[in-house]
Amino acid sequence: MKLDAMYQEIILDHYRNPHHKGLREPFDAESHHINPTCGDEVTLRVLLESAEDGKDALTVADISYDSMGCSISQASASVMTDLLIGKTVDEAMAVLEEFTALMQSKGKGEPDEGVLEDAVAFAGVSKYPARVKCALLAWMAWKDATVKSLATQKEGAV
Amino acid sequence: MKLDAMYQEIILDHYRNPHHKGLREPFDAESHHINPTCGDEVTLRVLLESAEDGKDALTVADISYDSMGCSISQASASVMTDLLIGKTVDEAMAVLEEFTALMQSKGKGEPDEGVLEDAVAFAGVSKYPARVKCALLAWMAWKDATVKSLATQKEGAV
Amino acid sequence: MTARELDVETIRADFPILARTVRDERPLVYLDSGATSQKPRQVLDAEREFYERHNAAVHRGAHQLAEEATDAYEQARATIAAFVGAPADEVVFTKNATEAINLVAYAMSNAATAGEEFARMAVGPGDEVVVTEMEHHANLVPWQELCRRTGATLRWFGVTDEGRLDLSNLDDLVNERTRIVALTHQSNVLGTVNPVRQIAERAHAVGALVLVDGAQSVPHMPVDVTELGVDFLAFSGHKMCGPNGIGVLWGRGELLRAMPPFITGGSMIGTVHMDHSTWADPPQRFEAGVPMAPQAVGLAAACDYLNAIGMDAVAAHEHALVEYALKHVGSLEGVRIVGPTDPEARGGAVSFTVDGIHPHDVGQVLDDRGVAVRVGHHCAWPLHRRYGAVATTRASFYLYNSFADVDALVEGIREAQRFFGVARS
Amino acid sequence: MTARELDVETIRADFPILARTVRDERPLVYLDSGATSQKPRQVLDAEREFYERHNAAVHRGAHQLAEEATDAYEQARATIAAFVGAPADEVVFTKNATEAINLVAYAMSNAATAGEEFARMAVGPGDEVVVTEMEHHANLVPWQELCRRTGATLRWFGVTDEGRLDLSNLDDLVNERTRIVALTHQSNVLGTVNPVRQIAERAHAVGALVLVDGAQSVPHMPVDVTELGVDFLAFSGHKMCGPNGIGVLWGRGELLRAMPPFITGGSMIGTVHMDHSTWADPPQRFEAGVPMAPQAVGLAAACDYLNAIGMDAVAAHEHALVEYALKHVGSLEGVRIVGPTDPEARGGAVSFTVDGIHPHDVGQVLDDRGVAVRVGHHCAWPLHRRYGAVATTRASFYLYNSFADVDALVEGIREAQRFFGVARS
Ligand SMILES: Cc1ncc(COP(=O)(O)O)c(C=O)c1O
Ligand SMILES: Cc1ncc(COP(=O)(O)O)c(C=O)c1O
Repeated sequence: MKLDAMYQEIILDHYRNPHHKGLREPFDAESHHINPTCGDEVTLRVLLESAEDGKDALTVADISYDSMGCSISQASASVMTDLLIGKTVDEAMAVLEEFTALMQSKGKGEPDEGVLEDAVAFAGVSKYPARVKCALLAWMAWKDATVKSLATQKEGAV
Repeated sequence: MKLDAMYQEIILDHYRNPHHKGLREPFDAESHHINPTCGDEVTLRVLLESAEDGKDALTVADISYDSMGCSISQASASVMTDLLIGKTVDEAMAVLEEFTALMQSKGKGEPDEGVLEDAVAFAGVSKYPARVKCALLAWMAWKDATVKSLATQKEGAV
Repeated sequence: MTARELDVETIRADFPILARTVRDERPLVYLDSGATSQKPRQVLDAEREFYERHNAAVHRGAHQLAEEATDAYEQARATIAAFVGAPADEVVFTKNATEAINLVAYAMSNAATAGEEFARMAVGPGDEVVVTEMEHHANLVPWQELCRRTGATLRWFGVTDEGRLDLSNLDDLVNERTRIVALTHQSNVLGTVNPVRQIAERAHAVGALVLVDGAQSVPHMPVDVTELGVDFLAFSGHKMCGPNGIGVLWGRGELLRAMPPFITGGSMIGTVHMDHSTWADPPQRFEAGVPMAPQAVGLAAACDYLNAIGMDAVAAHEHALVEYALKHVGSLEGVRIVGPTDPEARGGAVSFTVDGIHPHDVGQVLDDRGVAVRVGHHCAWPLHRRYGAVATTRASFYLYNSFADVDALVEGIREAQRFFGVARS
Repeated sequence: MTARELDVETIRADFPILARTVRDERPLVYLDSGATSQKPRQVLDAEREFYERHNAAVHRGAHQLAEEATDAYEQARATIAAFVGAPADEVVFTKNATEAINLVAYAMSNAATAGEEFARMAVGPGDEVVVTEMEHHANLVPWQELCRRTGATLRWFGVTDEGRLDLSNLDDLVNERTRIVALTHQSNVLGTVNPVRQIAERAHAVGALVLVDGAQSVPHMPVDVTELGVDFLAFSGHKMCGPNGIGVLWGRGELLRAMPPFITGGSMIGTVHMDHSTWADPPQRFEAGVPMAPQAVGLAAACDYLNAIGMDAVAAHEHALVEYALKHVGSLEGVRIVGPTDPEARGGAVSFTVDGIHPHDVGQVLDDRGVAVRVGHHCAWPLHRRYGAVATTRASFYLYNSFADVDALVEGIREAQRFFGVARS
């Protein structure tokens, strides 16, 4: 049965025990995304911080979220926070890109496990176009919130 | 060839030498009808008169018209005036009904030559739905104008 | 009811797609007819025959093909009109039920600037439009937008916990300010069949119009516009064994004549000058452009197909299926039916939630077993909010479904519970 | 031009209807493609295959059929978009070109009440909308109605005696008050191909939008939206070997995003509450309800079919036919061509009058001989008035027509002249 290919143990684990869930302070920016076909929602906050050395590179200091949705969307949010927290924004954006490409690969992607780590488990989901949106929901919300946060940081910098 | 069945000599004669054509005074009511698919037009006037004996029966004293259109619509107007002028309104309405039925018969009507006279020549036209409107244009205008005239007569009578 | 029992096997043989397999060669169990129905060979043949023998632009030519095409189109109109007990010239073809409803809503806002002749249909500030909380977005959003364009006020009936329309405030909601009441005949989520007549009587008593969304009723039960006692009925071809791309608006002749046009262009005009135009009579007034004649012919073939089986028989068959489904799905532990659990005045849509499993995941397990259902809010988002559900899983039935299909559904739900570890046993 | 010559016999074999006979077993000579084209087997097969294998409601399900249907629909969008050089997400499906044009006109009037976000598209008193005297009613009446709804003013380009657009007052007509210029790419009566780029440049210089009616150009010549330099392009599937019931609006992405919806309902929403809704992004924002997915698939097959032949080759073939027709029809005594007699910048519609014979009667004689033409004002009534003709007879060509078809037309006209006794000899 194909179900196991989609619902890998890793996904079910994150679904049952999501990491970093719950909205936290402090944060720079928040975004709220909805999947209009099923009504699933996520509210997501990001906190960016300048690296210790005071140079330009910003780091993803925290991602917190509240969400309602299916196993795929919940697990994907959880895996994402594990992956992105602690990375620089540039590194995180690169991961987002890699994950997006995997999800749009219609089951034909060859995920880079070095970059995606646990997120490679979602490879099977990419065969189900209707579920790709679920897997991407939190990622899109993160991108959105990060872009907002960067915009604020810039303003602040001026 | 089927053309002859549609364009009977009688029709072509009326088309080339239409009877009662041209707008005349006096008249009780006028109507203007257009065939929206081809732009053909007719302006038609009727004059109704009380019968000599002063009783209720109204007579079609005159029908005059100006028109632009194809052979079928022109011939049909001409034949109609021949048929209806001089009849009582009730008789004329009966002829209209017979003619309408013939035109809607899709080539299967058995026209009553006693009632329709020259108008039986249009039997062939009823096989061509797109031309039925042409054949009926003047008749519909006559009906319209007559109804208007009757309405005015009634008001006058009150 | 003396309805014949349906010979489901024979019927299924008419639907080529039902013979296919999905996901690793599993036979297809199609339980998504509420979204769109499958099409019998007879319908596809009729449409193809039109294209291959009679295709031409209808109402626009004087050659033989144009005559044949026009004839086929108008014959189709007559057949479809008769299917709902209406005269042919009261039936307008649209692209789907959604357009049919929008047509009425736009005619009402257009009436404001369309001249004296159409003033009767106009609405404005102080006027009210009434819908229900169980509407499909297609019968909700167009009315929200009508109100936005005109300044009228939108009001709505609520629903009871049992999934029925709450009519307790009927007389308050439908009052002298009400211009139109728009409601669904049968809910696409709850399955509920609404007491349209009762509401129409109140509406007419206060001078309001009534539009019924028949997208989920006309395909599934005998519907007669006179018996319904309403003013407008909208439905879609694709949900009743007909082609996509065609919908129907039936309207009382007198009202259609009082309505200004919606979409304008060719074939709906009286005369056209550069600076003004006049309109053809209905139904042409509402059918601008080259119409979907092949689809009309296909939909007429669908009506013939359904008539040959008998709409009474179709309704009885679905009633039996839904009764069986309510019993067997409803009795599963952890499963909650959203909608009446009583099969009376209820059609063949069974929506439910499964404790601890998101509908997407339920749907995925079912799909993996070849059982096609719909998951989500089914274009009835406010209704889902009302019942505290983000989404539901919906099985919907049609004449080609069997009791075995329901068994497959029940088995699939159990499997989902096992897979996600929420089953007791 | 290095276009291959078309192998008309091979092409004709793809169109089943062209093999039929009409009126007493006469072979069909179909010269009415301007009204609607015939469909090749490949298109009918593609549509049927969708129904028999993949049919489901697109964008609404998570089961395998729904995935396949959605995929087929979006693939079709990409193919059709590429056919006119557009990105897929800038292509909106409508029921026909008429609806596509109405969509833009209604979005502009809806903008008045649709909130700040869409205010940019709004028009009102003092604003001007510009059309031309050669428009099909589909690209005239919707703009009359937009002006009526909003208080804007309609203005128009005239046409020259030769059948070309009169651009002498371009700078006056298109000015700072102009909000949109809507014009046809190729006239369905005159055949004239308009200098769209030149007009678009002026329009854009004064900040006006440009909508092009491509109903008669996209089927007959290579069209690339970037080269055209316009903002919107509307066309119909049924005139380009595709199914009925589907039309296309291409619009620049930025503009589509700035437009409020037209028809509202399911699948075009962001969120829905009882008292308000928000919208999906384009193209979904403009595709309410279950769409005509099978027709989209059929239209994509039509694009593939035309691409395989090559639109350059199609255009060259029609150019040759029209040149031949202008020469042979135009030289008949008593026949007047309405439209340019010069084949340059001119497509394959040849309209004419015959002295002493009404177009209906000309058409009847032709029909009697199996030659299908259109008679009337061809939904361009003001244009006919301009040329002092109540109606004309129109022959229009497509890739499946041959020189022999033109000969049959010429012979038919002669026969009409003989029959009605207006021939000299
Ligand atoms: C130039 C032109 N524009 C618009 C249309 C309208 O197309 P449709 O009727 O398919 O909407 C037509 C054809 O009828 C046309 O020839
Ligand atoms: C109750 C109801 N109304 C309206 C519609 C809209 O139908 P369509 O999408 O065919 O316009 C649907 C189906 O989607 C429906 O179920």
